[in-house]
Amino acid sequence: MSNLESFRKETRDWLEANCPASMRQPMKDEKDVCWGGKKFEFANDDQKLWLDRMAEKGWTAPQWPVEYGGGGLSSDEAQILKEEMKAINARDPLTSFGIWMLGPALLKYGSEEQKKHYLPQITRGEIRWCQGYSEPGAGSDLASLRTKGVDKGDYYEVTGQKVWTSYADKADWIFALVRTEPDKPKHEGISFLLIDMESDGVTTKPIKLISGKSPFCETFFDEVKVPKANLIGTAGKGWDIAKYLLSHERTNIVGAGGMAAGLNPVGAAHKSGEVDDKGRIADPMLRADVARLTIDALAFEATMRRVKDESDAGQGVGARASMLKYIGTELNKRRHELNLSAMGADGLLWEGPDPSDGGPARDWLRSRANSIEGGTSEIQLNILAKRVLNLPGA
Amino acid sequence: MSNLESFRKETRDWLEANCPASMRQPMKDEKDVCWGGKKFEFANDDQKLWLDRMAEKGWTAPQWPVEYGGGGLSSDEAQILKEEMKAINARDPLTSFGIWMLGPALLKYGSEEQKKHYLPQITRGEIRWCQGYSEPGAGSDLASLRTKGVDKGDYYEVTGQKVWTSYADKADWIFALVRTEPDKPKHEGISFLLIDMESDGVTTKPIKLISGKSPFCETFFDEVKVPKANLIGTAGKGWDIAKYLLSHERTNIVGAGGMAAGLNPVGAAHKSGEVDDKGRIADPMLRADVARLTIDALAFEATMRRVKDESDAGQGVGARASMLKYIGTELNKRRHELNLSAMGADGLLWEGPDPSDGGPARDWLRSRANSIEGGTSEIQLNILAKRVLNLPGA
Amino acid sequence: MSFVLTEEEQMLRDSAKDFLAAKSPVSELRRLRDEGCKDGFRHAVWRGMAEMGWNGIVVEEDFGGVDMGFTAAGVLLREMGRTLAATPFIPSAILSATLLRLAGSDAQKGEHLPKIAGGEAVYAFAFDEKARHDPGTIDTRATKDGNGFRLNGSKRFVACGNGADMLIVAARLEDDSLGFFLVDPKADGVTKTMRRTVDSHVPADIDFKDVKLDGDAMLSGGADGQATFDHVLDVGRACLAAEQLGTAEEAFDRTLSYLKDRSQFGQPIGSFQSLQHRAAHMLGEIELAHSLVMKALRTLDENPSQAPLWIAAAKAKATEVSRHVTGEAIQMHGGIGMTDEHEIGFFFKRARAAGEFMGDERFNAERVATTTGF
Amino acid sequence: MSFVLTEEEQMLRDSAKDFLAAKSPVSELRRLRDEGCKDGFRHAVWRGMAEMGWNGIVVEEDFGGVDMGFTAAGVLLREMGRTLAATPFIPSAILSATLLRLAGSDAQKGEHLPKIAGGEAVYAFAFDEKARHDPGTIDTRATKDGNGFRLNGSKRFVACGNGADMLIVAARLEDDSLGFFLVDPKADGVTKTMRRTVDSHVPADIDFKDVKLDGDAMLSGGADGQATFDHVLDVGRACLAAEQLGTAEEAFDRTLSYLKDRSQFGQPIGSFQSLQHRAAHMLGEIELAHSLVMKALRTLDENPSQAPLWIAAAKAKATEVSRHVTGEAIQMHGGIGMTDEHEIGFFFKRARAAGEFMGDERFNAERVATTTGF
Repeated sequence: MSNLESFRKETRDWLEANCPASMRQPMKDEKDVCWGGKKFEFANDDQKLWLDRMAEKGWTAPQWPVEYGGGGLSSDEAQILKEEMKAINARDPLTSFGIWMLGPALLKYGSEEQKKHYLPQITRGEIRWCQGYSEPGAGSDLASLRTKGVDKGDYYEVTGQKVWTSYADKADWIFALVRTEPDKPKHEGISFLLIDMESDGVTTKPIKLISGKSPFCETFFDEVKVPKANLIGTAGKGWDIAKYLLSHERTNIVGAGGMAAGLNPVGAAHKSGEVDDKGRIADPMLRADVARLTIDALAFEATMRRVKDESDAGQGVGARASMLKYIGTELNKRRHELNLSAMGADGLLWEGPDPSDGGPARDWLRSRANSIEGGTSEIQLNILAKRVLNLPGA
Repeated sequence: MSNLESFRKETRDWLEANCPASMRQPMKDEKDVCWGGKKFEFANDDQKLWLDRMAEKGWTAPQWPVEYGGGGLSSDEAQILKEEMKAINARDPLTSFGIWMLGPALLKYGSEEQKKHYLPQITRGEIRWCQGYSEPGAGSDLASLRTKGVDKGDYYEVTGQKVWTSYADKADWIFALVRTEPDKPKHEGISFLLIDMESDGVTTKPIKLISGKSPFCETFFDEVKVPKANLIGTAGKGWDIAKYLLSHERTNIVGAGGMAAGLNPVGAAHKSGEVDDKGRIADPMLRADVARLTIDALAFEATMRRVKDESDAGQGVGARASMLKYIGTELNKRRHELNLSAMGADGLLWEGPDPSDGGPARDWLRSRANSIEGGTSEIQLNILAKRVLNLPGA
Repeated sequence: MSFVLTEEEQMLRDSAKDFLAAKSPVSELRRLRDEGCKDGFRHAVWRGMAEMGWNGIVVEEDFGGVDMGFTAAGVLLREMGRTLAATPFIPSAILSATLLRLAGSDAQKGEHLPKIAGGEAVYAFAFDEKARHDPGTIDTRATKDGNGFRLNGSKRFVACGNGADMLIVAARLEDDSLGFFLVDPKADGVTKTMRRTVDSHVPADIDFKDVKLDGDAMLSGGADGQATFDHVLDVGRACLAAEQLGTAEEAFDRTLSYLKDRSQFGQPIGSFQSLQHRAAHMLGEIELAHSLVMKALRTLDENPSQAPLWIAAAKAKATEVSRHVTGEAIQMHGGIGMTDEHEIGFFFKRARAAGEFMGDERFNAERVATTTGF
Repeated sequence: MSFVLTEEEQMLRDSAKDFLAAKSPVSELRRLRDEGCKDGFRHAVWRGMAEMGWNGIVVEEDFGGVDMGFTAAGVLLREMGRTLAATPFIPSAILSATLLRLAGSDAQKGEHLPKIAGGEAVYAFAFDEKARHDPGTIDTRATKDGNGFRLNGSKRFVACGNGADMLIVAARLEDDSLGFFLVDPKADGVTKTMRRTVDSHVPADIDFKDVKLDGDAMLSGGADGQATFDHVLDVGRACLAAEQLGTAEEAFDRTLSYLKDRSQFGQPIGSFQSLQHRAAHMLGEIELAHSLVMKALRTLDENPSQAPLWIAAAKAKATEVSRHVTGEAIQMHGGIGMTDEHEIGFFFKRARAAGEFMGDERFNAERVATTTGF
């Protein structure tokens, strides 16, 4: 038996023995997602047990080094773990911005001491993180941020406002970009700081979207004291870390776009009874538009696969994340438009007796943000024009 | 009887008495178009007779002043003349770049002597003119032209190359933009010169397009002597005249786009037998595309009418010519695409036993130039963004 | 036929602008929504519109109207589209009034039209029975019962159906022809289910179970029911297209302002050429929709037999353009446009909903094809 | 299934690039056109391709082929699409070879496949009978006549039909099933009408009037004629989509170069953001088409029963994208792109014609809908 085969067997046995039965059921609602953190209320004991057991193995962050609370797995082993978890429908033990956003930055830019301190808290789900990049007025021009951190010797005094800080009201700490050297050019002079949300002077306010309630908040800093020990990397070099993290975020939004592939205007047409006796969408023009959408959806699916294959083989175009983000989010918007068209007025419902009423319209509205968040479509096109096509600057 | 009513009656009587019967037939081919000029061979005596009689009345340029060979008609009278000619299917007695391009520029910018000299030659169809603006490499950036006219005292010595000079091989004279003051900024230092095509050093070469033969030529000037008397307006101020004339050209291309409204993909589908038993286009997706084209064609037709009504009432948006040019030419390209699709492989024929073989494909190819000539679609969008929407410069 | 507004129509437009800015700006729609208003409109605004004479814009003077025609109605709706005024104007003052005018007996007109024109009562026209507009499907039945009728069937998404004082219901008679019945929404057997839609409007699904109607409940002054129905819907589509045009225009104007005001990378975002070209393209699309809307309304006034083609084209184009422009508006506003706090999202929502009502772009493009003969 | 080319396929691509650059650049198509070539291809180039082993790319080794599969064929076609190589490759080496392979008896394979693979003879497959591709309409009839057949009917726009040495004709038998017949174009009763199309290809309309055929003219080794026909067309579509992809890619590359080289208003036109965004959008569209083409070809090689959906999607998308990109290429080249002297117009023309052959974007989108079940 090869090493990988024996790893698969051991993993399977361990999961079988340790994953509680209730954690092998599909999630029913938002509460079933385990975010961890100090304020988190576990939905039940199994949810906590499952987190603790997985964290113990380091498998909440399977590929992170063991010394920082990770599993130390190779990429092949991590893939096997994923497959075996999927085979028994095991839930993710922990959903965490700490793992998929802050962690990679800490691993790359953090000091040994910082890694030792923060990473295990993340893998054990003890500290919940949120992200503080964007500011009102900054938008796509992220580097124009104005939240300032005044050097006060052993700490920075941080004052300003962040926006689009997801779950800031539920997070324990925030990783934030702060302008610490105001006289430098705009991409310099920015530092990457870790800030305790319980510090004096931090407040949050939820943001309501056109689609309704959202996890987004505004976060305000009023003369917040941040110890210099909480600076990651070099002072004034936070922009490099931000760029590194943004590529992670972009990839994630592409994934979100892909998820909506389950959304099917054909199904909507069937549900609204708008099909002919052969099961075809009765409106020939809607059918044509859905056919064209289907072709692009198939093409996108194939492109995701191809990009992966090429990437594994060290081939392919650059700035793939920008390309996939642009195509995937624009496709997703079209999909939602057609879904509503297939539903007719039923798709316009905002709320109603049926709990699912309003869902399609709110999802449609939410989809519009896909081509804005994580870098607008326009920014992605700029990136492709410059980095892939090498077109000259204006 | 009002003045206009009596004018209508007189006009009707005169046309009845003077328009030869053969000039009331639809034109059969290119030869039936009367261009005039020294090299022109009249298709028959009636063509010449009709030109001479109309020129005698000044009705080849009905609204020009009588002293320059025009008809001196008011705009209402000119409209009546047009209607009465249409009522008996009278052919245009003269098709002339002199009338619809050079004439307006001469009337506005020419000296009294120049008007007296050139305009009557134009209205009588004695001199055929062509236009010399564009140069290889200049393109949309027309003012970057390099044909130079060196000041030699009482004449300019002109050397350079013009492109897209329609019918230059058949014209007697050319009106051309020439850089006479090379040290001035690019929009200054350009002069508007009239040049005899029989001058030493002028040669032409026809341009073949992707659609086949074309009226366009390249025109070369090699140390051509152009008397200063042939300068229109002020030396170095030719760009103003050019801008004035370009708006005329733009309007004309819109008209050309409108002409293709006769082109009907529905008819093509019927001809190729691709209709169902109810006479509907059988391919539902093609039918959908044609329906959407039809809506935009109706909208364009209504917009042409609305712009005219608003213009008469002194209302409406500015830069109308740019808007209509952009919309009309892009619509025309779509129309030709759908026409070919409705024809299937028949639409691909380049030549064949039937004289009409190749027509649809060549027209389709020719339509692609509509959104390039007379200012590209991109230039029109720039103009709209700046002049109508008042968006700021980059 | 002139594409230019008459002096009278221009005055009407100017007074509409003033009234709506004062009484029914976009913030008013937000208030209606946040208050959970069940009627979907503000009665005070509706009465104010009646005082301006708007509610009788297509009602004869004999019945209390000003009878200015559909182009004038479109002038009002274009301004209402700009402020997203949620009112019973189309259901009551356009659809119900036109239906009564065409199909009502003198007595019925005398009773009901002055109420509509005077804003005393709100009328709603109940016709759709499916989630997608399909005027060919009317299965609601009115069967003879003594001197009167029994009404059975279900209507869906009746515009202003929750707040209406009186319903006019399209139903099939025993010979399968179409009839129109005045029904009190409080009558026995009428069940309303309030629906809140994405645009903060409040239509209703309405069931009719053995509803007993008097003999004079049926509109009895008109000719062919189907022809009347087709025409009334077309009138509604032309007017709604005018409202959609106004919505597109206002969203576009607001976006243009934003493009000029908002800076990124040290310059106004309106200086970026790709946004400039998209804005210029939108200008052209709005101009096309504008022309079709004007043509449809004028033709309805001056040469109604030629109107169906132009109305179908206008509703299709206004739907497409208003959805496109409001979608671009959201995108160009960026993150701020996604927040409920900003008003631009209301335009995007309304464009979607108005596009669906009485047939979307595809439904009307299909009619263009059929009417043109292919 | 891997989206990455094997080492063997990469080598094939590299040698194809070299060969085509030397022997069949775009200027060669211009020469063929200007010479008025009646075959529509250069025999020397065709023989060269045979020597490279290309003509037997999907022919078994027993019959003189190299049998590398459809993905490999697609690799060649993508490069041919880049240089607009006008050859009988699809008609002869793909359609006819696949048809013989599937439906030919051992004797027929032994006789004909080596000729195809060796480039000794050019075969054409005659199937369409209307100007628009419609594989459901085959009215050409083969009726029994003694031990042989009589063939009657008309085929339209047979690719390479004018230059072919041998035809394979799809015809209905007396029981309405489909059969395939080897027909010598010089036989009595066969009338060819040469057609020149906009892309400088030379198909032919071919009439068959009481053409007498031997009994062994019918391909007799295969199973169901309809299934064979459907599959052969799908093979052709997948391969043609690869060619269309290459055409789009090359037109795009040339346009990018032009955007970098050409200056207007004192700067390269590629620095204008609206052109940059349109170019970046095209990049994405080409990548999408690329993925579908690879997926269709690999699926054809590895899991053919799943291929029809992917092939329909690939042909639809490659048609749409190649037409869009070559149209943008003309526009971005401006006036120079409209001249016959410049090569970019050849790409625009070929994209149009290739898009039509074996079903355009709409035909294949319809098949995607049907195959997907809506």
